[in-house]
Amino acid sequence: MKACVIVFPGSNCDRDLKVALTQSMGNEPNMVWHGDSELPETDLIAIPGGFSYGDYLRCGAMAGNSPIMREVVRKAEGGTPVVAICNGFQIATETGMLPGALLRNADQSFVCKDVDLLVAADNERFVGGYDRGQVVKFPVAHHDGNFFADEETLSELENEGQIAFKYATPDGELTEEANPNGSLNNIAGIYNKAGNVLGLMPHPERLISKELGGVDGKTFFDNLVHSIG
Amino acid sequence: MKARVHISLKNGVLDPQGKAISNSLHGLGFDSVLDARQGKTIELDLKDMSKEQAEKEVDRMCLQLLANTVIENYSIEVID
Amino acid sequence: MKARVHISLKNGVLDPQGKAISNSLHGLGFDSVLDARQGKTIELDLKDMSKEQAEKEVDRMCLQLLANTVIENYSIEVID
Amino acid sequence: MNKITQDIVAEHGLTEGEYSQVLDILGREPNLTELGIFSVMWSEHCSYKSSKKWLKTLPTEAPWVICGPGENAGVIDIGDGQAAIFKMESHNHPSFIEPYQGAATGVGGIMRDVFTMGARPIANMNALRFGSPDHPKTRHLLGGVVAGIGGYGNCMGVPTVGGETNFHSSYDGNILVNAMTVGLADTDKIFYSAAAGIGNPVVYVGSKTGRDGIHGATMASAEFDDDSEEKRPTVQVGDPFTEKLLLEACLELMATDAIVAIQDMGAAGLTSSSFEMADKGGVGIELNLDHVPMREDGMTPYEIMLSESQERMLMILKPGREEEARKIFEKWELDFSVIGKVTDTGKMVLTMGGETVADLPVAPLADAAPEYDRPWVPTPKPAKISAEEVQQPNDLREVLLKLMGSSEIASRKWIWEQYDHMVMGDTIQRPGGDAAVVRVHGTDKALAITTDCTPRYCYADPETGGAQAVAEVWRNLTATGAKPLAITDCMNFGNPERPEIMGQFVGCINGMKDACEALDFPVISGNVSLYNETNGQGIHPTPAIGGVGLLEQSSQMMTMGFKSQGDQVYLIGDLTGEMGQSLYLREIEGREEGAPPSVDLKKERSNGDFLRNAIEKGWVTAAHDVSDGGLAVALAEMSLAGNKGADITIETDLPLHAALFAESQGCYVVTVDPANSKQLQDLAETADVPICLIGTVGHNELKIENALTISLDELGKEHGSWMPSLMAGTAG
Ligand SMILES: Nc1ncnc2c1ncn2[C@@H]1O[C@H](COP(=O)(O)OP(=O)(O)O)[C@@H](O)[C@H]1O
Ligand SMILES: [Mg+2]
Repeated sequence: MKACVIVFPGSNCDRDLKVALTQSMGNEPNMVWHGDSELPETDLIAIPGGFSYGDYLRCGAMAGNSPIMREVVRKAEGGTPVVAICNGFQIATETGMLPGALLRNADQSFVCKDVDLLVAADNERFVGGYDRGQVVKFPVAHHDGNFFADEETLSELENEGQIAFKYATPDGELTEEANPNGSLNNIAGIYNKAGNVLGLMPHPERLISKELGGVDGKTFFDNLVHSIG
Repeated sequence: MKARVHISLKNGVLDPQGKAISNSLHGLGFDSVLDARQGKTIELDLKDMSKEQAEKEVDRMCLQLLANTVIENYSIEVID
Repeated sequence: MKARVHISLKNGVLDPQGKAISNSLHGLGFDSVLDARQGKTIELDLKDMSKEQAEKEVDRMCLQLLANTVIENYSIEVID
Repeated sequence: MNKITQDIVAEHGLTEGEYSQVLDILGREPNLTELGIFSVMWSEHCSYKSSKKWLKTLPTEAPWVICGPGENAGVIDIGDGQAAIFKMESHNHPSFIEPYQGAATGVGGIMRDVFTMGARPIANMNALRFGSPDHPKTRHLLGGVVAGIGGYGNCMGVPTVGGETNFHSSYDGNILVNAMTVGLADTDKIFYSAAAGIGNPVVYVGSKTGRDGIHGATMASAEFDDDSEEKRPTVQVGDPFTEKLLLEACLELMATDAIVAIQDMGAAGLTSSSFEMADKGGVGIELNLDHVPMREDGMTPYEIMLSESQERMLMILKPGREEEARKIFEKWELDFSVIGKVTDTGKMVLTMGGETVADLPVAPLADAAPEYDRPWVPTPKPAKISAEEVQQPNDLREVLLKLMGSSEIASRKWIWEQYDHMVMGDTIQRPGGDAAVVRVHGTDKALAITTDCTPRYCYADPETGGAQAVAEVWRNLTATGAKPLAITDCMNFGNPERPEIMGQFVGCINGMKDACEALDFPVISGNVSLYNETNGQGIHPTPAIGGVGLLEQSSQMMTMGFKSQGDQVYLIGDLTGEMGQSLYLREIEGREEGAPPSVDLKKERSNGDFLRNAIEKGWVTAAHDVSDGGLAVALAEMSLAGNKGADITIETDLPLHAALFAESQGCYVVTVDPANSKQLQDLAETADVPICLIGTVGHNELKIENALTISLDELGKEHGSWMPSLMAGTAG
């Protein structure tokens, strides 16, 4: 399997994503510079976390205008799977690949900790390693992860099974305390309509071994590789 | 010439910063504050051109980069 | 009544956001942009009071919370 | 050009004696630019004039030390051709004036010190001291500092993995913000700052120069008074995004062999960087200031030379490599400009607009930097306070709860959750333990990192306090199973012109020296911050110590949480029952009195070596040192970390409150599987280390016989809620 990781000025989870993908794929992904206008042949595009362009103006806004993103959007429209994590998720909403927007966390602070996530919909490709309704643990680390969408979009996301993950208690309850950033409906990650683009604030690439404190992230990438193969 | 772009959150979009500001103001005893909203201003120095041209140009900048119209409104003021 | 506070960086203070915005606009081909600076606007809904009183009150808010006068300037506009 | 008057000289912080030396060196009057250069080069911050004499006495060598103090950061060998490079630095005054930007630029500065030597930063730490929790400024300062540290470090993508935080009224007007960075490099790819190669180009890279923080270095060396806040000195604004690009660009260029020497522009910017490079290399430098990238119009040579704009570096390149280097910096969208060349004149010559604006001899200026042997008086030794002199409390349970929720011991989770402590994917011990542990990427090795200092001990008895700070660092590294290798220090003190303060400094240094020698734990880098004083009130002497240790096998790392019900709990070391300066005395009796607990460096070493040995053998399931709050607090912390209680029985001749709450040094609590119990005891006997079985790991409460029973829920609430409620303004 071939994968690419897009690297923007200010990306800082690009290496972590590479490590996670390499662990699951057995070969290294292509690291693609934002200024390139063409993508190498690829079965998966991954947009990493970090602070592209310092998160200045709006998180992801400037990266969304990078030459490479036009190509990423085109490939996504053609069905190539895209996983966009944290800053990647913000970039994906800025380009319109995913609906909604990510606002400043409700309590104004950066938050870095493990969170529990309810797997909220079926999508073999991305969450085939888990069961719907299962609770998994990934870390979050962001300042602007407060998901917002207008009511119409929100109910569409809910009704069409486009919500990938919701912040939850370890028992799967969707409480306010379990929500680290004020996201509407506790939303932590969403799919596009076609289901081939996943954006999520939490970082599966950070929990890929026992030494790091958990393996739910490894399951995520193993499944991705297995299903895309 | 100069242009100023005001960007504010659309009605109905939760404004965490504004909310935090009004909470803090209340905490400081400013009870006269009913609500607060936070927006952005971007000031641009531009090469000389006609006012209309400048407005058009800045509007394109807003659509492409400066504002996110999913959540934000913007208005443009050209000053010369 | 309403008041609007404009907050901008003092002259000579580095404005990383402005710098990144102008670079990005250039990258998008907006060559007419010479420089960009980013500021904040805070809109306040206030209980009714006299204009002077409002100005005084908001000024105190700026000094105490809204502006960081070490690096920022502010101006107040009271609208009723 | 301005005539130099006495007032101007005084404004530049030079004494009459120093100024007459300037005249001697030059054989003429300096112009303003030259005077400015002298003033920053001879400031306390750059010249270490009050501290040098004493710093020289610290041990700096060991077989594993590659580069000790003197460069941008210290370097140690961690095997396999790899080196760890680290340093700690203060940003106290700027953080008091503008907490967010002050702390942020402090983090930016220390990271540059590390990556300028060729290392990729892999971990940040922060040692913070604030005024008393109810001081009206504390919340604002704490909130701003933490946001600033996070704002910069998070954006850089370097995890902030730990630190320490104290509160005391002596810091009400002078908070301390000390930041430490640890980086990783190959031993054959370390970059130094000595300029060399006559004719080689001098290159400026990074951000443009503006009028930022002009005279910041002299500000950091002057005492505060009430109107310094009103003066609103220009503070620097950090641009972590640019620094991230600078980091990547520098590392990319460093992978080639184009660089001869490199130095970051820190305090006193272009002045100190160029002088240091020239002085170290024994060469001259010629700079054309017209070529310095500038952010503002009309900057004078004085302003250009003294600007403290951040995110800039100065390099000497090999001849003909300019274009290759320029391409890399342009790819990263950074300024790149050849601004001068290396000369054989031994002089620093600056030109602008075709005119010579400064012409100074390098070596005489550097060699003549003042060095003072300031008068000092030793701090009188306070009397010890024995257990018998402290009344038994009615309710030991209440005491433990109160300590767990006290400002010194309460959880710092509110802080570290605002720091990205996991990015780079190698943090295997997150904040909250004795030391953070970060893997050496792609190897089985890991580095343990901690910062410690107990200022109340240093205030009562600087010598014991200095030794204790080093010993506690060593102990915290040891508790993770790591072999402690070296330390960096950040010496924060009041006004050295007062003999009592100078006495504190000397005392702390002497104590540190003893501990470093006894523990084979050399100092490889450091920083001094003096004049931390407001209206004549000095801070508690605070020699913050940052230490790094090595775990050969990251899988052997130890943590403090109780693991399995039924594990046996042992105490290593002797409880001394000394109550002076304990948190018990302060929090329960409201007394900050007496001598701090004594530090026995021989026992410290044998107890620690024994524990490390036992961890390596795989017998130990949890380990934690005894520090603030004593044995009972250590047990409570282990319970909370593992979410398991314990059943404890302490057999001792001491009164129970002294056994539980005295802050006996050199002690650890460990747990072992009962199957390994005998071997542990045998090893202790062979090593002549005192060890005592005190209980077993239990379920959901901490029980100490004849003293207390507390559920973990209640302990956790006390421990966890103090800082959030302080910051929410709801603290009682
Ligand atoms: N400012 C801070 N930033 C990050 N972590 C911190 C900070 N202050 C304290 N901590 C963490 O809280 C824990 C407890 O700190 P401390 O009481 O100083 O530990 P110890 O007694 O073992 O030296 C440590 O893991 C430390 O790294
Ligand atoms: Mg400890």
